Amino acid sequence: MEKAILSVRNLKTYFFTQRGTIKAVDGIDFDLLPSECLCLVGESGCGKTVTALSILGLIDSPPGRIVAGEVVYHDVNLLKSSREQVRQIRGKEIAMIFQDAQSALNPVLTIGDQIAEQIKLHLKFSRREAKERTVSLLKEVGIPSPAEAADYYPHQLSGGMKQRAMIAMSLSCDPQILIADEPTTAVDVTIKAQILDIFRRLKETRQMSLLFITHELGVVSEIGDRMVVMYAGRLAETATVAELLGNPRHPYTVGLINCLPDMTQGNDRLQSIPGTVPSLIEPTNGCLFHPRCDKALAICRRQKEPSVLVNQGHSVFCHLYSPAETSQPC
Amino acid sequence: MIKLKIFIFLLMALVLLTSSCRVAREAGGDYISGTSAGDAETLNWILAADAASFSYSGHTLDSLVTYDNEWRIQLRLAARDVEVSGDGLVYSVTIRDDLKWSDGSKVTAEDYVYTLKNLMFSDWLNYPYQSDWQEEIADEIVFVTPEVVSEVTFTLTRRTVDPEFIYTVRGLTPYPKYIATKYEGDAEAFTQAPEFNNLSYTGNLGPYRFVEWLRNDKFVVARNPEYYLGKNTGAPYFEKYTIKIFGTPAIVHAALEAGDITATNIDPDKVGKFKGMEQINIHTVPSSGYMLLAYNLRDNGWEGLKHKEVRQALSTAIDKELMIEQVLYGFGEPAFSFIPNTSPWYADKGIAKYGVAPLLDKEKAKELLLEAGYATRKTDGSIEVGDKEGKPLKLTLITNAGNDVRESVGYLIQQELAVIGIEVELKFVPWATELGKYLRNKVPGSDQEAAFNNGAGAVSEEPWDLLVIGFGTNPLAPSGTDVFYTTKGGLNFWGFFNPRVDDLFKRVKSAEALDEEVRKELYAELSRLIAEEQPVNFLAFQLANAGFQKSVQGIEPGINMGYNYHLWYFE
Amino acid sequence: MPMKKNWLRDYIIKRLFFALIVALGILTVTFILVRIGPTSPADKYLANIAARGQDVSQAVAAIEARYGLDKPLYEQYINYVANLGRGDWGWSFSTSMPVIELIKTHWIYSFQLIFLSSILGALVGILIGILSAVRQYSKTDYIATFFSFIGISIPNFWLGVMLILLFSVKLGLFKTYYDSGIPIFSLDNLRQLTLPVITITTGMLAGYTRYTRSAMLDNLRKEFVRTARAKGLPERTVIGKHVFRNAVLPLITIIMFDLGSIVFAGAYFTEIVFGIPGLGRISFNAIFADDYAVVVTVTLISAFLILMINLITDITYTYLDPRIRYD
Amino acid sequence: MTNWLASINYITGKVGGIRKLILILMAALLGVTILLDVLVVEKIFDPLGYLYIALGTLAVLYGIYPLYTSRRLVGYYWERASQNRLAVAGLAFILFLILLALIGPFFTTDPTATNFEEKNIPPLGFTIEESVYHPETQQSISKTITGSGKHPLGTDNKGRDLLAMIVSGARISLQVGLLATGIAVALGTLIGVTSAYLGGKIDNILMRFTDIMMTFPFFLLLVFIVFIFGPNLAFIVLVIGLTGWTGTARLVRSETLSLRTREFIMAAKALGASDSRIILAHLVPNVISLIIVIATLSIPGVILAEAGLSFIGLGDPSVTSWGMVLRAGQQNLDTAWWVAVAPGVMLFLTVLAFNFMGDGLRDAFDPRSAV
Amino acid sequence: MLDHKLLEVHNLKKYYPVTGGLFSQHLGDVRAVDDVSFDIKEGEALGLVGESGCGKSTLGRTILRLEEPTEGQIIYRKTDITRLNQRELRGLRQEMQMIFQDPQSFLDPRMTVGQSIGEALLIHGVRDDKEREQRVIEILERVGLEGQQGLRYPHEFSSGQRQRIGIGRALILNPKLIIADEPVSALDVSIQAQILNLMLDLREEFGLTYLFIAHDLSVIKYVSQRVAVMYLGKIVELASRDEIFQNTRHPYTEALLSAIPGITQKKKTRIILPGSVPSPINPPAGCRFHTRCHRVLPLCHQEEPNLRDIGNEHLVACHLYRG
Repeated sequence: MEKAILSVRNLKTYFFTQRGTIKAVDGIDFDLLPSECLCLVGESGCGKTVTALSILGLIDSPPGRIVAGEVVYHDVNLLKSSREQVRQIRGKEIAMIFQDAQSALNPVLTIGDQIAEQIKLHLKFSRREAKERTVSLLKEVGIPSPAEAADYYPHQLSGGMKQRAMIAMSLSCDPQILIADEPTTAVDVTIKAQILDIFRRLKETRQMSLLFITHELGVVSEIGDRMVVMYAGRLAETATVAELLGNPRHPYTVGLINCLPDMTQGNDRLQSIPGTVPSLIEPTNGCLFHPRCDKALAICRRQKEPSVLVNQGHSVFCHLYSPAETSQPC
Repeated sequence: MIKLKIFIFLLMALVLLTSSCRVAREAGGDYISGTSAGDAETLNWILAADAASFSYSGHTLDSLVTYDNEWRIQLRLAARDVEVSGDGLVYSVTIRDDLKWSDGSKVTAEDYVYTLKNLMFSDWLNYPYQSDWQEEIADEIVFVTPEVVSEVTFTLTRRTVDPEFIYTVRGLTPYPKYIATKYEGDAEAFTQAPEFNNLSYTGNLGPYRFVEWLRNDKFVVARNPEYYLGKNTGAPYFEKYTIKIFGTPAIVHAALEAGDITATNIDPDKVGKFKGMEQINIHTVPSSGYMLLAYNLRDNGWEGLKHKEVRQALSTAIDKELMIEQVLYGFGEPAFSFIPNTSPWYADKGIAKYGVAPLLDKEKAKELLLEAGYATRKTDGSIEVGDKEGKPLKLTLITNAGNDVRESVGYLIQQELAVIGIEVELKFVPWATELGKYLRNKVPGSDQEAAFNNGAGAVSEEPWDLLVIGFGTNPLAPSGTDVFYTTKGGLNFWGFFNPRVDDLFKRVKSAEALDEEVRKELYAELSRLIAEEQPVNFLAFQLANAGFQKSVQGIEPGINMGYNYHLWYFE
Repeated sequence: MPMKKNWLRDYIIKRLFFALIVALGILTVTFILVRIGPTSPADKYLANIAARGQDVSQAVAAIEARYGLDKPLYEQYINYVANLGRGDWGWSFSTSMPVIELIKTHWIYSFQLIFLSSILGALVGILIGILSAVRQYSKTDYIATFFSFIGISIPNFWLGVMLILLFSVKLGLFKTYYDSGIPIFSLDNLRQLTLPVITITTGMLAGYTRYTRSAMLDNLRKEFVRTARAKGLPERTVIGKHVFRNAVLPLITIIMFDLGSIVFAGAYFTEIVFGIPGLGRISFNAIFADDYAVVVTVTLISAFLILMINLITDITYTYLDPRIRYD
Repeated sequence: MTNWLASINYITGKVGGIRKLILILMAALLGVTILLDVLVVEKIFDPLGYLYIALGTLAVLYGIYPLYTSRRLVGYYWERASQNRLAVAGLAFILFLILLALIGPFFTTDPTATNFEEKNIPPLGFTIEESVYHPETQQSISKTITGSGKHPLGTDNKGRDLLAMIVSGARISLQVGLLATGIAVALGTLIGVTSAYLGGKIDNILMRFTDIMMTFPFFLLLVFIVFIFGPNLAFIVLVIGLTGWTGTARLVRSETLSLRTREFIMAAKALGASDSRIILAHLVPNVISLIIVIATLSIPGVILAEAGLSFIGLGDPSVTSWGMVLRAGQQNLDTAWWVAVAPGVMLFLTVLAFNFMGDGLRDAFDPRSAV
Repeated sequence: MLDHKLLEVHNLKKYYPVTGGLFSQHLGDVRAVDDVSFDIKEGEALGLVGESGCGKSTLGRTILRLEEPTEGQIIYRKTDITRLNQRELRGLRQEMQMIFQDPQSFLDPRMTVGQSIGEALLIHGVRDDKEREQRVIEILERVGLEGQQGLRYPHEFSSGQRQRIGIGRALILNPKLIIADEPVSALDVSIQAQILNLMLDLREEFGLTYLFIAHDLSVIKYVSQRVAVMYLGKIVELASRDEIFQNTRHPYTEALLSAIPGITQKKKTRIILPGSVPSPINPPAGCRFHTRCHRVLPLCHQEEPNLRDIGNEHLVACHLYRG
């Protein structure tokens, strides 16, 4: 197996609030390989965005804090590095795209300013050079008349254009890793197609690793190489996209796939996962999914789920696949 | 038309002169006088009606004559004192011959006569004190007649005798005719005349020259090197003289303590503190201001007040010495007459001294009320005060808000009268309200213009019973006070009508009173009569405390302490 | 985009038009208040005449001519507006000068005070506010918050007196009064303005600290800040360029709004306490002299000043905020 | 389960049920007192009394009764607010002040009762020197005055008990603060909600008028009006109320505008709710948290405004307010410092307490701080 | 029953005036809904699909007269509701209800959910507390909550539960027509399925007619019998579900369909529309879609196509199918 460009090990990010500790990310591990697209999948509140922010040290503190784990990038544990070191990596080596371009762009600065700022900072370009690069980046992401667009303020651009500008910004220093946090969620269907198209082209033209966060399995199947499914701050299942979608093991993953209204099938009742996502404050000892799981075992209630390697590169975090466990319905 | 003759003798206000020869001194230093009182209203003295305005212009413009602490004549612009003819009708004034206007032209008798005839007596300018220069002949009001005699001499001829008219004459100040003619007949132009509003005409007529007047902040004059009294002495000795206005007394006092100002008046309760200070001198001097408690004798006052005995009873119940001790911290003397005890005309022989022992007796007061029918004797022998129906008495006392001393006096009277069973309700009203709603009166239903005395049937808009107010009497000419006590007196707002008083005041202003002994006797008679009638309860003459930095020299403490202020100097 | 220029011009004309309406409204409100007052300015004038011992009956005619009391109400109103428009603001009988002259000599004293305090208050307040927001929930924040609460709560008329007692009388560091003899543009003047400026600034500064803090916090929680950080920008740039740029716009409005309510009132008290001969003091003395013309004028001037400031703020704001500029 | 009945009743469309009862009771009370006032010579209430009744009715209808019916919601906010210790301290002080104002007068002497024998007594534990002049001897005689338990806070230069004056001042300040703020906030809410809900021309006119009122510096306008109409406590309260609503109107308007676009308003419309129902049952209860915060934070300004008026001599001379005592004390700061210090400190603490509480409430109501 | 039309919409327009300039003059209109006609049969579910800003929500609200229509007729059971006054309208409200999109916003945060649901009954004259309470409990239980939960406030529920409450509130008046405005788009996938199932169940149980508004064709497909596609204020295609999905005609619908990322289907060539939706203030002349259309004809620039039946009750507004 290739050596990971970024490894996350036992990452725990908690939020300490007056109501109690929210274990937003509670001990997850994954590797991002060079030039691959790893998708982080889960429902809202499952901790995927927090994971991304934790990698870049962008967790608001207080109330959040990374309480344990490592994030190793090129043999450097980012969580142990100085603020300054991490800052040098942000934007330059690891760039990030946010879900809602509308609010992720500074409304009082022009698009060009916001892109050039980073270029000047990290690549030490002059004003002119930075401007030129900005224009070429905007062109690359498909913004028409890029030179003019650079002088626009965010609100003068449509949602799709803003998202493109965001992408251009993240690409500006040729990062090794691009973290994209639900870049297609807040846009319309036709725009979503445009954005996905850009990502597909980027994958082909640039040698960079992509950590793609989304809740849509459809998008994952379009763009992902490998995927990690998260549930309530923990891992549920990880495998290549084809393997996982074709052969899901974890009851949650199975449920997730089943409850998608499928275009090709008939109009039967949708399958759904009963219940709701549990509170992350003081969760139970056992598997967090067990209250909604139709295959739950007695042990699920008591004991944290184990990691089971069910196939080459396919791990599932579920008691069902634990060889040690005797199956008994709960 | 009657004027309100409220003279307030502020210490700093008097700009007067002496011709005594002193060693010439080096002039130097800035003299800063602090005050928390109001600012002047105008420097154009003919339009002024407030003490501060006279004081401001007085720094640059002397009057004919002034008085020292013993009321002795001190010549200023006059070459000699005003001469009165034997029949008391012709007043002859001779001014100095070295007086100059700012353009270098001489000040002449013509200027004075012009000022009198064309300005003060004119009907377009509406000089507030016109009545001082008028006499009544066959029910007609006419002005006295001024006449130029020579370049430096002019006469004023009356047709009736007024022995105290001479004091009015002595205070006369001139306007330059050559400037005033430009504005003659146009009141608005005169009011706004730049020469008069920045005193640029005063030449060598005063110890200082006008520099600057920043409203509500400061009035600044600078040493006048050509001052006619400074020829030999080099006076005045301050380079600059500033009157600085402060927002609150606390800050003025702080400024004196910090040495930021040279002098100010000190409130009675703070004198003790300043006396302990190394760098400060305090001079305690008499003043001619006094406080009184007026009784409303008009129809909207408590009907009991119309009885002399009741008024006497109330006055008997109020302890004046206690008031002086508690409110004025001892800085005052009990008053029993409208003539201040510093006046040459003051005589207290035979005056009923209400409010001090033996005429201070709360039980006696009750008995007086019982006699008048405003009390009943209870079975245990005690007397309960009440109205005719036996209900408890409740009187309303008015005074102007914001005057702490008067408010305190009000409270003290409330306290004192409570002892004899009269409840006093205090009302502190703004000065303008006091004037408009309580003092001015008219006959109800008539189309009279409200005035301070509209005759017997007139009443004020708002009812009142007692009123605390402060007056000043000119100690040299108490006859001016007739406006308060005579039937036709224009300021007789409390409605005191007594033919004997009318008669006596008439006699004081007649030829008979030219004889000072006679006049003194008449005043004594008047004092006794008014004290007996008690239309008002005179409370106290106040003592003023002037605080100076020790470095100021040449001060002669006394009632007219400022008369020689141009000779004061810094150590 | 070609519409932009026209649009901005239109906007400014529109604002001016509204300002004109508001100005007329101000005049109308004062006119009505004066008219329905229990004592009309004429009455007060007459009371003054009477208090000085002058003949009231003679003055009545002059008063009627001045205020046109015999004319119908609308004519009086037109008269009132026209007089003010012509600069004829009446005659101040308590100071014997035209009100406009009075204002001309005294405005500078108020202005210097308000100017210095506003600048100082805004600068320091914003600085502390930023610090407080950036270090939210730190000791700095708690101390700044606590002191700003104290600052807001101290009555400034009281504070002024206390400062004089402490610094001028007890310590002798400053003069006890404001010396108007010192030229306005001199160091000595700055020195003697220290205590008055502190007096006004305390409350204001505290207010600005709070506003800035919350405006900064509002923006610190926004996503674009996270974007800026994700770009690897140094914290200084993130705060100074990204957060503050956004926070400053609403702040301008609040600061300008405060100028009317807090600073003017603060200056009013401070001038009285320190004896600074500004408009507040003029008005204060006029109240006691019942000098109507001055009281009305000072109120009007401050209202019009605020109107101007609002107008300028509005236009500046429009220019500064691209969201409005290109909308 | 049955205890929802009450809570469902609360949303009765037009004023009904218990609310109607309250309204009728209050109106009856008002009517009876007015009748009595007209028929009987002695007045039962001064103008402030009527304000109390009117505002009390509003407070009960829109404050206390809804609070009572939604106890659980109140409990939720209380839990959040009570975590702010300064806010709780502020609340405690305000409660103390209210208690002081309500029952204090029974334990203190008459604040207007003078006694010159006992003037200038310093607070307990302090000693001052005072001297009295004797004109005959021209000497001053000093005596030492020591604070006593009879006047724990000392007396002023007329021998009035400072503690009694502070208690009376607390009453005045609270009255002014609560009543004037009540009027201002009620008026501001009415104007703000109306303006936002009706929109169009009415909105335009109301907002232009608000602009005009806002352009006047609040305090100067106050001075101006009081100067014209004369100082009288009830009038001052009314004027502060009638001029101080602009900020509230603005804030309430913008809040209402944003509420209007919220789907629950649309939902109520879809259910067939009338305009008045939407305003009364949905808009007003939803802006009420904002209004409570505005009101709490306005009170200090109002209290300071009244004190400021008194300080410059435009206060009602017939009542003993803190501003009045402060002004009097100011004159004698160098001889009787305590007279100015006590009301100054009380004023400061009161304003501070309301600010603390307002801030705490704002945080508690702020949805962003919900985490 | 089958062909009985419950609701007919004829030439409905909803314009929002845009003002500006010196004297706030009328500069133009946002043509949110521009000449839309369709009908819904009783018991049917009509899906309305389109991108944000296409006017689908406005259409839904205008039908209920939550927005006043600018022009056109809305005929509900032979009554033209555009002519009703407020009082008459209130009577009709019982029959037509709405389900809203944003679970954070469609419940009054100051009311318990019991109050929110009960309010409808109260408005429509159910004055008896017991009865109201009973019905609120019933409906809560029907949408999958406990009656006891009626005492709670919205902030105590999850998004999915709130959407159940929203459905309950709409159903308590026993309406005939439900307009569901993107009821699941703010929900997570697993919750989405629950809510969709619930809505389907309720339709059968209560005999409801749905106008189901969504931007997601996969959801539409699942719940509706007929589908209307809107673009820039107009309906561009309207047909039965099977027609729409299997016999797609309008290029825009084609693009929408191709844009849906599915997980099991093979990677197909995707139609990627260039640019974004033009402003509804100045819609393009001719066919409104021509600026982005991949099959544009010269005619499209000039002439606006009408919605025409091309057979099989398949209506399409496109020059490609001029017959």
